[in-house]
Amino acid sequence: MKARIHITLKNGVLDPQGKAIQQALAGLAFDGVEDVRQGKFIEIELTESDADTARVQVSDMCEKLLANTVIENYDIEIVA
Amino acid sequence: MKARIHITLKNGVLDPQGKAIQQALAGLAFDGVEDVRQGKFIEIELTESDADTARVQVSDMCEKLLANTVIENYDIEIVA
Amino acid sequence: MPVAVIVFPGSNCDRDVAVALETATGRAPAMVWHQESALPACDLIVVPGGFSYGDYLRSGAMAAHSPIMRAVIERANTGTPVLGICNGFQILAEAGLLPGILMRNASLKFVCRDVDLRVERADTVFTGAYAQGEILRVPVAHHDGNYFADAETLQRLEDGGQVAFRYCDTGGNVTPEANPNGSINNIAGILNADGNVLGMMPHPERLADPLLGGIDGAPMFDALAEAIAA
Amino acid sequence: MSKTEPRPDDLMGLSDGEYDTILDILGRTPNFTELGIFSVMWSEHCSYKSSKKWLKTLPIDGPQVIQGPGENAGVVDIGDGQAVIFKIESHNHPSFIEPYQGAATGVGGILRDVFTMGARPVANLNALRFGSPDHPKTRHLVGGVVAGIGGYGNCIGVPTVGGEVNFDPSYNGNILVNAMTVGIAPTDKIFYSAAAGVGLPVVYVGSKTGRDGIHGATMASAEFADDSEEKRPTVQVGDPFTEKLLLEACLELMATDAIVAIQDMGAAGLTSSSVEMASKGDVGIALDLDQVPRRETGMTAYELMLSESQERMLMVLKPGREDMARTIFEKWELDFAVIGMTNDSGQLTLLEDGASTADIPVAPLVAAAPEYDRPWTATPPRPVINASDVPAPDDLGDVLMALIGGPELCSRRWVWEQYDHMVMGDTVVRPGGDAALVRVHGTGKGLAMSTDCSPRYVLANPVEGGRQAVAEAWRNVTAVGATPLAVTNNLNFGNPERPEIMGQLVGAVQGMGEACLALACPVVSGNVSLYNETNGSAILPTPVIGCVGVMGDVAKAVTAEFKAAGETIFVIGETQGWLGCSLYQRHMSGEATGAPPPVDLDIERKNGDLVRQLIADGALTACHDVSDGGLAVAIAEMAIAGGLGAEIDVSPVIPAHAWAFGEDQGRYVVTTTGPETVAAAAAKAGVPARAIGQTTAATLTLPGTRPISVAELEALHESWLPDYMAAR
Ligand SMILES: Nc1ncnc2c1ncn2[C@@H]1O[C@H](COP(=O)(O)OP(=O)(O)O)[C@@H](O)[C@H]1O
Ligand SMILES: [Mg+2]
Repeated sequence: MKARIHITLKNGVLDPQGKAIQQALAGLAFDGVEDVRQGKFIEIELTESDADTARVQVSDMCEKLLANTVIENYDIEIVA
Repeated sequence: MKARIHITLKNGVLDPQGKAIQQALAGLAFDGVEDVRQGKFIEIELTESDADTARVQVSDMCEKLLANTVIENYDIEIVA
Repeated sequence: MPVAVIVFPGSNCDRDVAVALETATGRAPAMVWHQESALPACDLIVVPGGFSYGDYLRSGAMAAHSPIMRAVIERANTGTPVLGICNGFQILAEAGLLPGILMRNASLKFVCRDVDLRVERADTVFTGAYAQGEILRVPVAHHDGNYFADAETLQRLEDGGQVAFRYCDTGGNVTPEANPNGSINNIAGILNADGNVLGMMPHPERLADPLLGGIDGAPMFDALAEAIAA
Repeated sequence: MSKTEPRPDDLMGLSDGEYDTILDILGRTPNFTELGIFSVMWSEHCSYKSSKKWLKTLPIDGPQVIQGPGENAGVVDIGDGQAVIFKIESHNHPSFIEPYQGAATGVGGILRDVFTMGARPVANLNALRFGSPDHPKTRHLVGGVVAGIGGYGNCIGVPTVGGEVNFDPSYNGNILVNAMTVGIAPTDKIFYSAAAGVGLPVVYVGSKTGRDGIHGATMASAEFADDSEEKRPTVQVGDPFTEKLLLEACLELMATDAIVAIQDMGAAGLTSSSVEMASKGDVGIALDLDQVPRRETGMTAYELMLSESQERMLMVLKPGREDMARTIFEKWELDFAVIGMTNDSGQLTLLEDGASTADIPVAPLVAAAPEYDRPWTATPPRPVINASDVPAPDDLGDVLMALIGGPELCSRRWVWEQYDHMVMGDTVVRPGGDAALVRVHGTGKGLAMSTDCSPRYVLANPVEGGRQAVAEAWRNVTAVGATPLAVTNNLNFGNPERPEIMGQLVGAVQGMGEACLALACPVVSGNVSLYNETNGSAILPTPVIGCVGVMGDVAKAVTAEFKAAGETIFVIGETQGWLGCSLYQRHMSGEATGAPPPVDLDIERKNGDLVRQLIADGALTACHDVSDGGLAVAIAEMAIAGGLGAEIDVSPVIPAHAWAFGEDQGRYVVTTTGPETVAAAAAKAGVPARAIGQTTAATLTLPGTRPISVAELEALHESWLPDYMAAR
């Protein structure tokens, strides 16, 4: 199975990267950019073949290592 | 409109972050992790209301700034 | 023979390199703000180290699109020597003046220490004061110094003698242990095909003053001073 | 108003008595925003209510002092029209919850404290205390904190040149992250926070305000319980890039004459910055909250006033300079907003939609801040332990190898190689020795700096431990050849409401004060962090001292490593073999017991003055102070750093293990090519100086040991920390 994980900053948490990208886009004359948020995208190849077990495993990984739940949310998608 | 952009390393490009995560997961006794790749996930809020125009705009942003096409691929999704 | 040092928001080795340049040339370089669209008359352009735009997104990516970079690219293409140190190297790579890219260090950690470098090309405007194969001690200080290029590009670089410096041990051997960041082929610095653009991760300006623990970096500035004075 | 009216259910950490005082001050019930303002202003963090009484006893004066405690940082004259500005500050609680961002924003905060006074920061230091290495959280915390400190300092481009790292189980649930910044300013361009004058514009610059870190100041003043993880959203994310822009923009504006007063927004954000400026300037301030730049919608007055969003400053400008200032900040792509005006009302008035949402008299808000004389009990004295009562080892060399290759004394290279310690091009003495030495840019002068504290001594005897912390910092600065000028301090203790903890604080402050006085090294700034406890168990008392000294000619500086074989090694100072409370004793018995080594301040000063004179005279080739682990460890460190050995040929009258590992204070190991000069100078100064041997090529031989390979020692010394961090 494969897990696709999105890790994004919680609402209200400052996103310096997003802010800087937004300013850079403005500098490149891209108008109409209202907000930019940057997160991480992690893809994990798993030997596990049961989707539910895989999901449990991956959320455990997120809690323990991949996401910093103080400031980040994570979202898991399991694909075949 | 909102654009969701995934920026991932091209095949064949070494991914030190992904490799480190894989090792860390193994260290935490997560078995069965065959591969880990880390990419970026960028969300952009646009004033543009036409999806096609927005897509053109955002791919331009990717080419010019958001992705380094020497090593990265990008994928754009436009959502309402 | 003035020198231009490009300053971006977040540059932080601009003053350090200006000091080394002034010591070598006897003249303070012109500090050029990234928002300028034109360069002053100059015979050498230096893109200094630091964290332009916080190194957010990718190191050097945003700076590479600053207004001044169009002018830098133009001058580079007409033969003006351009030296990019650390973040400057990252910027030149992102701007397409040098091939490849600097990725996150293999250790994933910032690394600040002296390293040994082997001079692979002593026949350039930057390295003329060194001997071929000479071993220099110069500090690195970076998080993203892991040089990568695809196989074809790498072949072209090696075949064309575009590798200027490699990380080595004190005996000059190019070993994995001597590689501070995982760079492919221990590459620490590369030249463009014409040899007038050099990007390097180590900081020659940091060991160009005997009080700071070494002067192996000074000959680079002396060579440049001589070249542009001629 | 009436004290019989129902009270709010949540007094936001204020006591009933404190709430009554608020009723008296206002003559009415405070609204939610007002209560929040009182709560943060009267928090331990902002009001120093438990420690103030004792802090007042510290010596703060000296001919060199331009500004002592009370401003954002201390200011000390270094001659030639320049001043050094420095302070240390804790970010303990946030760093435990989120190590990377907690430590990073700690660095950001202390940098602002220094550049808000007009200084360009030139160096950072950090004093770190972690739990036991085998505690499950420790590795993660070490990794995150070090990366966070580096992440911020490296990006903003200020070298991180020194600090300390220690491990002890008492920090398992409560690590310490103390960050210090040293800056330099022209003495005629120092900026203060007093907003003197009415009708002056109050200007907000920097990042926008968000809902981050609300009530951080009160969090920093509360004990941790098991639910501390719930407090997570109060952690802020640092943006060192914006701080770099803010630094450059502020310095650019400071070069003009536009600024009347300036104050960074640190703990308690807009509240404490505006109250402090108004109170010091004896004026009122009216803020129009609608003008505050914000990054989230729907923020309330309470949230705007209490947010601890980072990278922000508040300034009071001369009227008419707003446009010029705006141009500078806009060039640096920073927010700039006129958000209020000073007036003669004496009130802090907040307006929202044109209507007043808070109105508090400034003077009593500050003056009536609680000050407690908390009950305290002195730490009972411990017995003096005789060296002969501490077991001798089977093999001295094995103990040396264990100590030097263990968590307490191993090399901290893994830490400081993650810090850019060379940027700015003036780091003359890098981390790894005693004090770091940073050249004053464009001159031949230098500033030496070090942070120190031995918490196990403070626990054993707070007064002696307080003295020792100052003496060791002073000694480290002396060991490179600099003259110590002044200190900053960070008092990290447990819950002051417990008399025995309060007694530690009282004792430590007393000892610090004595040492500062005797060593002519006054306290010019500091920070107090209390309630460092988890579930009722306190950290070791940790009063960290940051000392800064000046050196006229950095070319004369001496470093710790042996320079060449065949030089004579001297010990300066008396070796009696004090093993009580030593690392050796703890290594042998598992516990540091008994009285700590006494610090004789007169001797300390005499010995240090001699060493400094010898360095100035060019008589020494290497110098290292003797601290944890005693002579054997000091000599081994010098050997490892220089890649050379030593042959020590004394036959001590005291037991060999006490000679090797005793932690007697006031000592230095030095090397010289002119032994007669050193001996004569010492005799003249009345300081014991004993030649104990010679430097050699590659092995170290101490009294009673086999020759030990220095390469082997080095491998042990260098490998513990990287191996520990790589293990899982
Ligand atoms: N957290 C840290 N950051 C930077 N440097 C550090 C840190 N911890 C220790 N060091 C450096 O390592 C060296 C040894 O530290 P320490 O053993 O505390 O010295 P000392 O015993 O002389 O006080 C010093 O140069 C110190 O500045
Ligand atoms: Mg020391």
